[in-house]
Amino acid sequence: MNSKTKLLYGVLVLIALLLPFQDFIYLVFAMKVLCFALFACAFNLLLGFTGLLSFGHAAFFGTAAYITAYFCKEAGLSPELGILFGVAGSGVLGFLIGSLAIRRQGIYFAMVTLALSQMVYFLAVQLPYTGGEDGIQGVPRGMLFGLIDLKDDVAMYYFVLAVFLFGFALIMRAVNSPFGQVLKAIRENEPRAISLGYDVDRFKLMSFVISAALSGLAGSMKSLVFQLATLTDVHWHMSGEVVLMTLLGGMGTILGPVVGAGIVVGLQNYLANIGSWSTIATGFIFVICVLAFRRGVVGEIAAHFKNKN
Amino acid sequence: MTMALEVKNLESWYGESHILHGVNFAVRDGEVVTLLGRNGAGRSTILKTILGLTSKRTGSIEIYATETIAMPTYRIARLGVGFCPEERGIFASLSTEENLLLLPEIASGGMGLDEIYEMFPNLYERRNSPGTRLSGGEQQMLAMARILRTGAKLLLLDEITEGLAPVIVQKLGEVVTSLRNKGFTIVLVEQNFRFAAPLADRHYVVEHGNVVEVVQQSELAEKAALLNEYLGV
Amino acid sequence: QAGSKVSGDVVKIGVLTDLSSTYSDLAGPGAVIAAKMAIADFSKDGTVIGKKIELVSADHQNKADIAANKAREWYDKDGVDVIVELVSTNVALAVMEVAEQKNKITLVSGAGSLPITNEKCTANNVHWAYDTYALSNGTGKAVVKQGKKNWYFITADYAFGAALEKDATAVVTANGGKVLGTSKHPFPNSDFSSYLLKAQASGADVVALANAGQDTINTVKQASEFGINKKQTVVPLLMFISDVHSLGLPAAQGMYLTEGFYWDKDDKTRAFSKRFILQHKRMPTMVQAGVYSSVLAYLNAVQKAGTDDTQAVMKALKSTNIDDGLFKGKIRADGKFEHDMYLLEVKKPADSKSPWDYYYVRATIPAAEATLPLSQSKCKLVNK
Amino acid sequence: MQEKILKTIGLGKSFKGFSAVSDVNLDVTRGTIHALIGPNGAGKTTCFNLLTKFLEPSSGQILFNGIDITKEAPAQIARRGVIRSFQISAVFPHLTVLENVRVALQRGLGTEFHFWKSGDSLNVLNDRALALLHEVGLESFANEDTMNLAYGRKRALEIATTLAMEPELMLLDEPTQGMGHEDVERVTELIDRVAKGRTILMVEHNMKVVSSIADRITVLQRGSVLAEGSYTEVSNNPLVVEAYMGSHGGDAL
Amino acid sequence: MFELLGITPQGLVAQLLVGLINGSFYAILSLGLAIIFGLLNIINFAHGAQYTMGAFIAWIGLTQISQWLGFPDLTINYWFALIVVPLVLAGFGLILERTMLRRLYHLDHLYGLLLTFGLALIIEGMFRHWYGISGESYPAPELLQGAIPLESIGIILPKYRLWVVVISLAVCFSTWYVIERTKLGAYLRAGTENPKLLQAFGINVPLMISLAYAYGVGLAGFAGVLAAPIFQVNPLMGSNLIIVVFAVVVIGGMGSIMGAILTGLALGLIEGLTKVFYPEASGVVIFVIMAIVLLLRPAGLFGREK
Ligand SMILES: Nc1ncnc2c1ncn2[C@@H]1O[C@H](COP(=O)(O)OP(=O)(O)OP(=O)(O)O)[C@@H](O)[C@H]1O
Ligand SMILES: Nc1ncnc2c1ncn2[C@@H]1O[C@H](COP(=O)(O)OP(=O)(O)OP(=O)(O)O)[C@@H](O)[C@H]1O
Ligand SMILES: [Mg+2]
Ligand SMILES: [Mg+2]
Repeated sequence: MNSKTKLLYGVLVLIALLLPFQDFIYLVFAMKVLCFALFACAFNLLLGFTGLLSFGHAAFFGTAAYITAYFCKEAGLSPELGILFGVAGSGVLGFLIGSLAIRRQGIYFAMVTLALSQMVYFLAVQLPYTGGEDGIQGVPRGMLFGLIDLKDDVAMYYFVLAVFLFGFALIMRAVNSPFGQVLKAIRENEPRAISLGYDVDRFKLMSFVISAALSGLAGSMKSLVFQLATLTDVHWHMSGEVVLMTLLGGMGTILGPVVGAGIVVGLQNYLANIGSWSTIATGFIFVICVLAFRRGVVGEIAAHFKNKN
Repeated sequence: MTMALEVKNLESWYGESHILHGVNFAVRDGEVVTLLGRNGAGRSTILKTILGLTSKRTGSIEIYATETIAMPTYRIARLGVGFCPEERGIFASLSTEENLLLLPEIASGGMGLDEIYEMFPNLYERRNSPGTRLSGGEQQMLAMARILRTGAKLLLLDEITEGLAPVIVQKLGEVVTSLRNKGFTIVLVEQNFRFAAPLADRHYVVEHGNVVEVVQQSELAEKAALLNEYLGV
Repeated sequence: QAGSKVSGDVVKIGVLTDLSSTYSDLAGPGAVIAAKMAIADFSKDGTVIGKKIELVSADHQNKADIAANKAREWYDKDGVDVIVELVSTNVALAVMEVAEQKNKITLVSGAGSLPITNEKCTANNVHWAYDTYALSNGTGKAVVKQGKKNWYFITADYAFGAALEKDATAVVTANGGKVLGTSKHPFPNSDFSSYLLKAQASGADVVALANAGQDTINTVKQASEFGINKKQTVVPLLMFISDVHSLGLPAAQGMYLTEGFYWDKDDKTRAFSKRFILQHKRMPTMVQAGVYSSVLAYLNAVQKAGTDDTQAVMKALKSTNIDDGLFKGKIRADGKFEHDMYLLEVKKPADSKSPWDYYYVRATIPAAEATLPLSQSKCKLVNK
Repeated sequence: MQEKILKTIGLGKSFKGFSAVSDVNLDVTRGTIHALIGPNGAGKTTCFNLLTKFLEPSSGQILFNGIDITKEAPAQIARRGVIRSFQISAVFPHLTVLENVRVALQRGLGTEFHFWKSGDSLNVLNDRALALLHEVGLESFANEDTMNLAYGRKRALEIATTLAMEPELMLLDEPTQGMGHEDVERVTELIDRVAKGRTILMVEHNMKVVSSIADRITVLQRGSVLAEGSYTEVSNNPLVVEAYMGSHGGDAL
Repeated sequence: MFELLGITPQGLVAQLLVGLINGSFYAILSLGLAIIFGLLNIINFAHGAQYTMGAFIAWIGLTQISQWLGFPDLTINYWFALIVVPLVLAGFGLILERTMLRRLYHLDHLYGLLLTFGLALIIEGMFRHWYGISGESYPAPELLQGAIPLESIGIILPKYRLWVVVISLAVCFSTWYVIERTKLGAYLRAGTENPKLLQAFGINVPLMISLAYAYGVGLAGFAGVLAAPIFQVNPLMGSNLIIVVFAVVVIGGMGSIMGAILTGLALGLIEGLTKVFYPEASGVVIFVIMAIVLLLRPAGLFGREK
């Protein structure tokens, strides 16, 4: 990545670091954005860089959210452990769902993931641990590593930011890694990749699991930020939302999902008081995006600069 | 003798990239001409452009004295144009026979099904298997065969001998000859010069999206050197 | 200086409701209007103890996390002092949680689960309009008393449905009735014919619906389509006048249901409702009436306490008898506002004189019967 | 060291009753260029698909260096050093020409699963990649997006990629298809060059190519072996002439 | 399992019957979806919303129009609506296709899905805004009111439901006949794969596509009218259904007409049975089936392997 982009990232991180020192943007909102941004980035690893459209990512997001919430509340675990379990859980789930789904391509892949995630949803409704439609409420944020009290929003914010940056960096690295190169090749021409001796399914599965685990990370963070895990987190609407975020921001771009998440969460938040108009407005935004700037916000900007020089 | 196809300073684009830069050539009714040239010279693009399959085109294309530059693809085809694409374009979801029968008859005088099967026995054998399950060569035959049914009088054939066994190539040679005797007008894009040479009235050499040389059947001998230089034949 | 007495020098009331999804008709925009009316009725110039009263509202789309997020933002950033309405239990519980942390007030009207003032009760919360205990007691007892002893439940497969069914079952059995069977249906669900057929086959006298909103409406509609309401009595355990309105009397006629408020009950309710319909084009539901009542009561409490400090206001609230013409009663230690409830029967189309003339008031269920005795309460605030 | 690098015993494949390949016994000798010819639909590509396990054989055995690989997975076979090219050109359109080759070289590094490594760790391969591109005369296109190459060049690139795999046995399906004449000559000559120290099994309809470089030729027809031998032998075999080369012989083309 | 005892054989028959009724809804909706996907390569997420539109327009025609136009006696009754509403929606579909979808064909499914999803939100939002959430009641036409007592299986079945089965099956199968048994079918399939080339053979693909979409949307509207008297006419009636209908299409095999129809009916039955024996699962059973089918038979039950 060239110095210009380096600079850009630097500035963004700086802004993120300074956020708590103002009260225009509400911190919890910022945290929400970060959680979903991470979620979208993880999803984008699969859609944008592996060419697999999963329509069931809520399963991973939600499962982790539930696990973390459950362990932190019922078992009184410390947040870091809760998160660890959450991520592990969604990782394992990712492996299970992944190994079934990657046998299929395109729209069928999407549908298998949707189907399996619907089953996860079903479990979330039926299992005793999840508290039905009330979800798990009043999850304690606890003491991070036993020293930092996350009840304080600022502390929580920096924690979330740190986790997000970690995840983001990981994804960025993965995309440009040797592994990423092979993924790209597979996306382009699968049989050829096979004939070059690559065990395609293992690559797909790997990237699926990474994506699932990171989605889980996002979910766990979210359940700590809001101190609750509910059916919303596992509902297919959530899977849809993350697709929207990614596309709005620009799939296959590094920064796109982050922007997309910002937009969608922002809409939910600031259109919230205009009632049914918010639905309509959201609808219009999607339509316009698809018709006018299809590459997504970031994608379009990038393309714009390309044409310039 | 009337003009079947008249192309005047034709330009064409694929998205951003500008491929044809003012191509001119004309084919009289009943003639057979070839477009020769290196890979990437733009021959396939010429055919695609005539049918309006590129993203943008300018200039003039008259088919049987009708200006078609502004026409939608399907209307152009209905003027009696049959197209055999480079990438064959067999429909995977249709069986071999369905592929054959798919094309609407746009004029009378097309070949009958059995006539075609006897010309390409492989196809008869595989008539019920999905189009893309055919072997490379069989697909090539199918792509050629199906336009013979439609009664199109102006045929645009792109690399029809590609990947065919010598016997079949030979057969195709005979087919083209018979078509020409039947009064078809044919534009051949060919790598296989030895195949094209005896069939064509005229050869156009294409390079970098322009027609750079015209060689009449009669001049083949004296211009052999020139062709060599262009094509390395 | 008064500044210290009133946080941010303004008394801010937040209406956090479902403006766009499942419950927007029974609460939603109507609830916001009700709150506005309450403020206007409290003081012409929109002030209390000399401080300005402000109203904010937002849509929680019936999602707990959106609600919790909004509540935090309101309490932390916008200096909201009290959040009212909060339809649907999961939302209410989530926001109550936040309010307790931030030491702010919630006045719940929309949600109905008993736990709100029972296992999950909080010190800064009042449960205003109704709860499942009242509903099942009201309707359940009355219907069994009519000799309809055999019940069959069609229950939404989630916690709220289960709670409704549990409470109702208790009442039914306590009064000598018995439950023949139950069908749980996924939520949401649109076709209920299978369940209705099972209910029909069970030969029960009563088909009780332990579900809410669209599900209830569709069940009732299809019940009448299958002619079930002819042989058996259909009893929706949770139904609002807005639901009856959209169902229409032909489908709804003859049903028994319990509400805490009916616009046509007496002159006071009529007076209020007439003013309300002018602004909202629909008669107030018990939830919207509850919002009006709770906001008015809150402002009075602030007046009385002379501050908007949470503890003081809660104290004031719990120590005054409330009678605003819509609801009458007092707030108990566990935060339940105990007041009379009404057993209603839906009129036949022929007997309905005017638009929104839907109910006969069949009985008044005294507050004592309509609320869970404190002796049985599991609320942490109740010291036995 | 096995004398016969590849051996098939009674290899067969049938699709829903139609047998595309039946009882084929191939013997490919190490270090030779072995051509597989035959009329269209004879089963050549299917044979390739069987040898590389892109299709499951219905019957028969495949021995590579004497080891039975009939049960192995495609990728596994590729890693044994059996690399194929496709009849319809197979490249990675949105990668640059250089990257195309690098993808193939990359496996050598054994870092293909290292998603934490930087992409720059692949630059060590660039020289080797460029060298390969030079061999097929594409070095000037190294940084082009592959999709903009004309057909013939894509085929050349494909061969470069295949070479990058350091294959012991190369399977080329109509490597010169769709190429202009001097391309054909370049590639023919290229194949001949790279054949040193390798074994090549190729399908080819262009008799000029076959006659000039193939040491041994197997003629398939209707899925089974019709004839086998040197070019002169098979080209004078009346059956072959009748079934494949046609009256004025393959070399007329 | 003990529930089994609770169910008499007649009871079972009755349950299967209502299952079939829902099935015919699935069938007619997934049919439209299948056609649209099959030809436009677009996953029409707005299908549910268009179905809702159908129901609402029927209701408006019955109760509102007269007030709007001030002719008390001008009302569009059920039978009339059955014809008019689908046409209105077809027109609506035509406009959408010409103005928006058209630009997406060369792109991935995703964009079509996203666009139609947006459209769905808009449509739903509008109705929600105008008519509120709890919706409106649409009475069944006189002719079909009341129920037929079926002593044999000890239930009474609403006439209207029987009518629904009959009419929707009729529509489904005639559609299927026209598409599969005529050359149209081949055009549709070929057009899906390579529209440009098909045009090069002289077929007016753009027109074909527009009409196909219009027809698909028309079907959704038709289903909407059929549904109005059974379900409460409310803005969300479609969005609750759409995902299930997707599942149906996928199980049947993307773009397979017959697949969509038969699977729709079959799943109606299966769902019905689940509602009897394990009601909680009736929401998820379809997805279980979908997962199994896709894993065993990638292209769906009736789809062709690609
Ligand atoms: N879809 C496309 N998008 C962009 N460029 C293209 C496209 N198709 C072809 N080109 C470019 O247009 C030029 C001419 O291509 P064309 O296929 O006409 O060559 P040709 O003369 O037919 O040679 P051959 O058929 O042997 O490849 C080539 O440089 C090719 O890279
Ligand atoms: N997947 C398949 N399903 C059904 N039939 C098939 C399949 N693949 C190939 N065939 C048939 O098997 C026969 C052999 O096909 P193959 O592709 O091997 O021929 P080929 O020798 O490569 O011919 P060409 O030189 O034209 O490529 C053909 O008749 C073809 O129709
Ligand atoms: Mg204040
Ligand atoms: Mg082949």
